[in-house]
Amino acid sequence: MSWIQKVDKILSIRQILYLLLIAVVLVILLNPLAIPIGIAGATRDVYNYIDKLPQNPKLLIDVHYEPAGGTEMQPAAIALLRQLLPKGPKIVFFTTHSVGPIMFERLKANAPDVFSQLKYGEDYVFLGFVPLTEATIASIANGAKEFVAKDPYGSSTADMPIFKIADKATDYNVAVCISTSTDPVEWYVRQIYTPFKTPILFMVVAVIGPSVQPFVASKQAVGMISGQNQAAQYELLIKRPGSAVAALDAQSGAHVLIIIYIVLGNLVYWPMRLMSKKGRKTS
Amino acid sequence: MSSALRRRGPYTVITLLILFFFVTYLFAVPTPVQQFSSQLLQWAAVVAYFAILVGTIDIIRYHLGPLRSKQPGRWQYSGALIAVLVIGLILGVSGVLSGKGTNYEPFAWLYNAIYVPSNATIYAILVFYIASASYRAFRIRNAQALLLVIVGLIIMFSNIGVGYVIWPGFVPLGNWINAYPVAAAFRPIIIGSGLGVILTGLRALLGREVYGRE
Amino acid sequence: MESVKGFLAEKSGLFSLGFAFSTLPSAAAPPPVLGFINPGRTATLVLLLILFILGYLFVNQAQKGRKFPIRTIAGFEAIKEAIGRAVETGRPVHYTFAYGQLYSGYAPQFMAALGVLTHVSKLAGQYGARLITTFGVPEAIPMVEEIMREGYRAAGKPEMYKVGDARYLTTEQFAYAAAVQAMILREKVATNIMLGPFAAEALIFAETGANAGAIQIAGTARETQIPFFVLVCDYVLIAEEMFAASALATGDPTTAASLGAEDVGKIISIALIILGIGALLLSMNLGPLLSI
Amino acid sequence: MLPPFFDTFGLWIGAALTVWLFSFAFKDNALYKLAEHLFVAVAAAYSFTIAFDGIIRTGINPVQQGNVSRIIPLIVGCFFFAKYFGKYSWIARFGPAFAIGVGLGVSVTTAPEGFVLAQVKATMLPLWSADPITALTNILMVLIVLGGLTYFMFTFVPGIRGPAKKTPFSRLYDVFMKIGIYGMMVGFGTLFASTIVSRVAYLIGRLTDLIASPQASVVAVVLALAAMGYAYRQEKKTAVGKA
Repeated sequence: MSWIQKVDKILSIRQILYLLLIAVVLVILLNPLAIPIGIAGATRDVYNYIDKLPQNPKLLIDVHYEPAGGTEMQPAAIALLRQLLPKGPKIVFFTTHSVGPIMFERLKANAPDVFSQLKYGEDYVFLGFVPLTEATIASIANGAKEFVAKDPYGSSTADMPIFKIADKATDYNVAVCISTSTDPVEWYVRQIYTPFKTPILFMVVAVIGPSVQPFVASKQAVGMISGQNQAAQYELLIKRPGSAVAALDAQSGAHVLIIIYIVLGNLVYWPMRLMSKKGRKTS
Repeated sequence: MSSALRRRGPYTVITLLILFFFVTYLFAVPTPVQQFSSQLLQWAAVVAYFAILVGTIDIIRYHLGPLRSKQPGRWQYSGALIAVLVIGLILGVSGVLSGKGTNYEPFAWLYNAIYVPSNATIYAILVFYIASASYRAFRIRNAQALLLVIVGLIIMFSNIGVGYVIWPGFVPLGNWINAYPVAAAFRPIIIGSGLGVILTGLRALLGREVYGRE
Repeated sequence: MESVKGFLAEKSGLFSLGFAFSTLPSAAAPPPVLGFINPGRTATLVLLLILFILGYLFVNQAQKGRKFPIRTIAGFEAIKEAIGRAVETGRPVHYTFAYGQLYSGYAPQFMAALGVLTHVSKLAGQYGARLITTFGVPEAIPMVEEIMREGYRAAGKPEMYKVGDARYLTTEQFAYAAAVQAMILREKVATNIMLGPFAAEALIFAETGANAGAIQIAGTARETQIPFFVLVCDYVLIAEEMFAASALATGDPTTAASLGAEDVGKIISIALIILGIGALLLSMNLGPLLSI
Repeated sequence: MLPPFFDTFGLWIGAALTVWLFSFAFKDNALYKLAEHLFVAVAAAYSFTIAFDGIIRTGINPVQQGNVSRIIPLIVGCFFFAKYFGKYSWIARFGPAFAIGVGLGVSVTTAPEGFVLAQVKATMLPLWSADPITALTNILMVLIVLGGLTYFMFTFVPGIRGPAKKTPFSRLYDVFMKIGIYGMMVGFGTLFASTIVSRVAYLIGRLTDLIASPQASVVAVVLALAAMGYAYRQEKKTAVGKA
């Protein structure tokens, strides 16, 4: 076995890479580096769009993420709420994810500055979990109040003042889909934008960001915040750095490690490939 | 009668519903009909909740198997699962009936202690797989792979602070790649899936889709 | 630092997307088109009618014997060679098609996967390879058993089918993933074929299969998982190629016919794009025509 | 209220489950299996509860408030349970049939505009512009879209009925196929790179939580190492036994 194959063998031991990855992230989390962050045009577009909303904007927000995706999506959601707060927003929250109710309570607990200034039933309401189907999104779009008779806290939706002004898709200034999955994203396009032309905004995990791009490029959606990196940029734009900004140093560390492995992979691969070709020729 | 209902029933239901929505969406129909279509949507959403109940029952039934047969190496886990599931169900249902829903403290404790960290971790395991895949998979074997690797590296650098420090242009470049070539690359897939939905609808109407068959 | 940011903001403006801020619907609803079509939905109606009528005609013709040929699909062709290799090495072929409920939005993908399974089990029977199928779709259990049994029976080797080789696991994502992963390693599969609506487990399987040194053929219509298959597997069926492969596998003329109808939809799309660009040359904008 | 002891206990369980589930990446072991089964159990109990709650709020409460028609979906929903009663299991198919019919009804009608026409419209881009970057970008986009659409054509393509001579048209087809593949590679490269952000974010989230309860984490790591060691030894034993 040549030395290069030995190197390849060592680099291929997955457990070493795994431990390195944990070590890099752990060390950087304990010793932040404060690496500067560049702001992408796409993030700025979303910021500007929200900035231009009228006073008392009405929003529909689907909290479709689970604890795993929460690390990425919650900072973006909080940044959005903080940017909206001075405008006195009216927000109808719901969730198509069974874990959504947990995530909504966590969102509330982690943004006390926002929710302490909003009055339940008047400024915001939470409709709880509704099943993840296209018919559900269409039902919410056709009138949330009639569909969900009581909120998860037991109050009747019929008497809530917020539903007098924000009930049907056409009432909302913008519908926000915070999602870890492409399903609700596609259904927002089909059931909220297509029939009602209500502007929609995506906040999605980085995994699905690229595959949702066509809807942004075709202007079916007004914009998209994709992933922890854009959430961090959003936090910087509203001048309230939070958990996403804090995490981005560790992101850098992990990325650099992976990039090093990619480069090493190619440095090892090419000599081996050339050697095996030569070997075949001589034999 | 019952056999005809059995064979044609589900298919007929699907056909009628598709045709109904086809008409109400595209044509100017009287307001009561429009309202009825919105009613149907709400009904379907309510029905969908029941599928989740059935899913839970299926899990219990599935794990009763190893438990009953004392399958070595499995029955202990299945037993633990059923025990915890039943405790969870009792806490959850009593929470709902007491009007506190999922905020009922013992139930909230259960999901905050077990569900939240487990869910987050089980997805986090994937970071290891993607790291080791990067080492082997991102090898430049041919021209297609070369393009994939170059784009991948640019996007990686544009996503992190280090990239911005090395060259600030990574951020707008990454933004451009995402906004234009990537949007164009996924567009045919989206058009294809849209056409796929339409044809699935037609096949369901013709009774040639799986839901329509006996 | 600030100046760099300013420069970037300017620069990124160059690349940013221009948004239309006037997408709010106007208060007064426009009257129906021709008196009976909802405003803004005429183009939808036309497209739906074209595809429904053509699709119906194609399916009808297919039933009467018209052939709708399908172009070669590299990943599908490779199945033969991959099963051959499994026989040479004396190790099994593994086929898996994800987890979930059959009667859901993913039904077309599950059915396509079952279609390709008929082809795989036929070949396994012909070549005398051991085929193990794992899946997490409870409703598919009888279908999978029947397909596998039939594959061996048709080749005159019914004894090669073993009940335990059609393995229903569970509908729980990571329990399914862990079981499949363990199986790939334990049985040292030579050929790993994965078709279906895979989610996050796609990369786990592909990585494990690569570690086991298997030839891997994978396909999914979940676009977010395609990159992992493209990078790690030897052959990939990208998105709709999976449905085409299923039509090739089953030889079902009506499936091929509806693919033909989809092709017409794509030809219409291409024609509209070219027309639209051409019209722009004459400074006409055809775009609004698509939303009347 | 729960006694305060439960708070600490919850943190400990959380840390232990995190470490045990992570251990799967290194080696499958008994503690991983236990953690996974606990997870599935609570997840199932949770979704049952949340669905039960939903049925009350969207089904039973409206009926109580006078919206009597809401009783229909409640009955259709009960059809789902028929599958456990052998003789009547066929009734169970009406539940999904209703849901699928409505689902297909709303998706088939909105997909043409939402997924096809809007995307086609967005590709009608001017191929020339005073700004060379815009012009080149537009040309690139149009080529990639047309290439991708060509790639996904299966039946009506040149040379499908037997080996045909190369015509200019079939050459053009080949070129667009290639453009389609390369275009998709750009998309897939981006998707792969973006996925790293998400996965690392999950890891960061988990490690942040573990840092918050260090003692529990250390204990859990030790236990996990022991379990992995045990699994490794068992495997060796059986391997020796087989040989």
